[in-house]
Amino acid sequence: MKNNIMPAAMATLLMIALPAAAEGDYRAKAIAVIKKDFQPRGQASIDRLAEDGLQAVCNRTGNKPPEGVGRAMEADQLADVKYPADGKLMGDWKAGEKLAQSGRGFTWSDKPGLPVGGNCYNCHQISPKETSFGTIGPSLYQFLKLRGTQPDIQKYVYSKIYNAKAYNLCSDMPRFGHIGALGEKQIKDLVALLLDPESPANK
Amino acid sequence: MKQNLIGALCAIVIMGGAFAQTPKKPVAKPAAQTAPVVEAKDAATIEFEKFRAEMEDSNPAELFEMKGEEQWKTKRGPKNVALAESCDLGQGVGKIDGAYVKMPRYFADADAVMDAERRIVWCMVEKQGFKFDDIAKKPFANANFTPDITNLVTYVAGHSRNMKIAVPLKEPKVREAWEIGKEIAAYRAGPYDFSCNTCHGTDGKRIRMQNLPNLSTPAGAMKGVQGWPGYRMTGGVMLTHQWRMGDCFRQQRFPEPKYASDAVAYLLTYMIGNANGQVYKGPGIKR
Amino acid sequence: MADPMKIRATMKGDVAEIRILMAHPMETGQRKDAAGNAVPPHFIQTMTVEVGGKKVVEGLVGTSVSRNPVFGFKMKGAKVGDKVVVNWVDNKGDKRTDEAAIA
Amino acid sequence: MNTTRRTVLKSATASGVLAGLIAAGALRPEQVLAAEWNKAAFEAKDTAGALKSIGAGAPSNSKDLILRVPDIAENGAVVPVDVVSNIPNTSSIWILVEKNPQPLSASFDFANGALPEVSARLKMGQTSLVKAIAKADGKFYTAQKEVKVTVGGCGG
Repeated sequence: MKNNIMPAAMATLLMIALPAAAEGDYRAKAIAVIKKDFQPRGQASIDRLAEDGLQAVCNRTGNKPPEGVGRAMEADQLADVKYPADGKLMGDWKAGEKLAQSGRGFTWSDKPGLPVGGNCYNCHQISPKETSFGTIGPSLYQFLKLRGTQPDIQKYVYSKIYNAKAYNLCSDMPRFGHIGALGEKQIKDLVALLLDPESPANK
Repeated sequence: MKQNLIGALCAIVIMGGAFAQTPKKPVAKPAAQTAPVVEAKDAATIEFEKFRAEMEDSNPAELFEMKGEEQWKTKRGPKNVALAESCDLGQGVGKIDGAYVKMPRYFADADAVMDAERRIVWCMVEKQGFKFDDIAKKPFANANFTPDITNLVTYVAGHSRNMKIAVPLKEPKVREAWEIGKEIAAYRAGPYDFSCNTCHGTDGKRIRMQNLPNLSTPAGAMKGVQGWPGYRMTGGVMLTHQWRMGDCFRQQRFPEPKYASDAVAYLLTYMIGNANGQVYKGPGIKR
Repeated sequence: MADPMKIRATMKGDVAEIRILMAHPMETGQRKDAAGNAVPPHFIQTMTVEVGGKKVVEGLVGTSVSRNPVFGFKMKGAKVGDKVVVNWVDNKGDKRTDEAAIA
Repeated sequence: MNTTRRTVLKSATASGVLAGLIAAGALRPEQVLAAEWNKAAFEAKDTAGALKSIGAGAPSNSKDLILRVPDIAENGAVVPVDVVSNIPNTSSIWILVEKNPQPLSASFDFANGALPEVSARLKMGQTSLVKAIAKADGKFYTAQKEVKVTVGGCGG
């Protein structure tokens, strides 16, 4: 891995570009402590501690990047989305529901390997049959009714799951496609979970 | 790692793009979701709370307290010394009443800010002659094993029952630990871009059925402090606050924080410090 | 050797409340360890509670009682200072006896 | 019968004595078994089998037998259960979890001033009826209530 917590060049750019955080001193100390006090375990290697560019911007701006920076970086994230070659964005909602239930993957106690769970119910309400759902993200129940009429909704949902940061740079939601956690099939199945009229999410 | 490469490249490109040129046209954002968010305190939570008092009243944690008391008072280790006659938790050698709620604090003899568990480990190493690496090898309980340190922490915590949290945040070293801890809590990294605050930085959120305390508020921080060390019903094991910090990082998809390290002590300083003034009920029972 | 029980016995009016915590894994025999091997059953099977020298409760216990069991009982006719003796025996023949006085 | 059992337990600790009593016809073998762990009842795979093994074929519902359990268990590994019998002369209480692989969880005999009530904590593999059975004057009574076991989250 690149041992430095943040690539030096980028750090410099950020220093110039963004107003220095008021407590930047403690942030620097925190990064030094993090660097010193973590050890690899299972698949969770030390390089995970390094901020990528997006994380660095969100971390330095309290998740509120200046408008221009945010928009530009969002556009870049959107440009990174790879859509299926066959042009079909909807898969099997049943497979999607199963995937949505699973929160497994990427922790030091998980077996390495892809794809991982969709983690959806950890944060979202989807099917009314699943009463154990989180509220970190918005409810997605009745998604088709509430959102289905928007143009290019399939493309929106596909890209949002692929890279949520394309729409909100410092969103809490992981970039499932971008980091390779979910593949094309899995994302299609999740799109179907939200947009298939037969999906329990729309019942 | 793919993520780091793309991220770093894209950030550099963007910095150029964002400041050398006019920002690109913003992407249209679809309207915000309108479906109602279910209230944090649902029927299930209320149902759990009905049995809470009874569960806390007869808590298997007491079994570990008993064991910890015996271990605290017994001469042990290569130096054959009892912690009761050698270990200063900040209230004087061997004094444990109220010690737990006044940590983390700065200990000049160790020149470090230490939470209760870190301090007891320090005593076991410095006073009793145990090897740190041996303790750190298996620091937390599993189905077949409970480390001595867990019993000891539980015993010490039991002697702060119904006392107010009083982390000495006015001490400059403790204050600095709090500030660094705050930054650690906000630090996003890893494959999922999570920080502690992703789950624990906002009021009224849940993961699945579980309420997520906002650790930046006094009430939320207290929820994160209350009940630790705790008897975990899942697996029936006694686990400490240090363990809980590590498990958060696990779920954050981070690597593991080193046992009894600055990182954990500072994070605990932030969290417990935010809970100052509130009443600690002693070792608890957890889901 | 088995770890000690924690027994708490207190008078509430004319009723003695007895709370017992036992340290025991209560393995069902259906759990697998990290290596995938079945963990053999290991659980308390019988228990008795004696107060003032008389047996007041006799219990039979199965694998579905939780790990580190907790039991609560009540009785009349006891008084402060009476000795409470609890014992258990598990399926491997391990046993434990502990006592406390009613407070 | 319970009195007999206790007397036996107190006075006859050596198995040889028990064997002698059986041989002499003073005790039926099942009474001796009952004094020990009731293997047949605890290893029964369904509630009917367990009830049969304890001799409680068709217990009648009783509102005087109070079973207090949560509607939803916070954790299936530790479900608090309180049973209180207001049925006069209750001598024994059994607790069963219908859908557990072995439904019978525990049984208790009360004597010498013990009130016929008990609190315990049980494991439940899934949502299930929890049943309490009480025996009073040789008759069996029952009460039951469903406990939902939910999917776990993480943390704590």
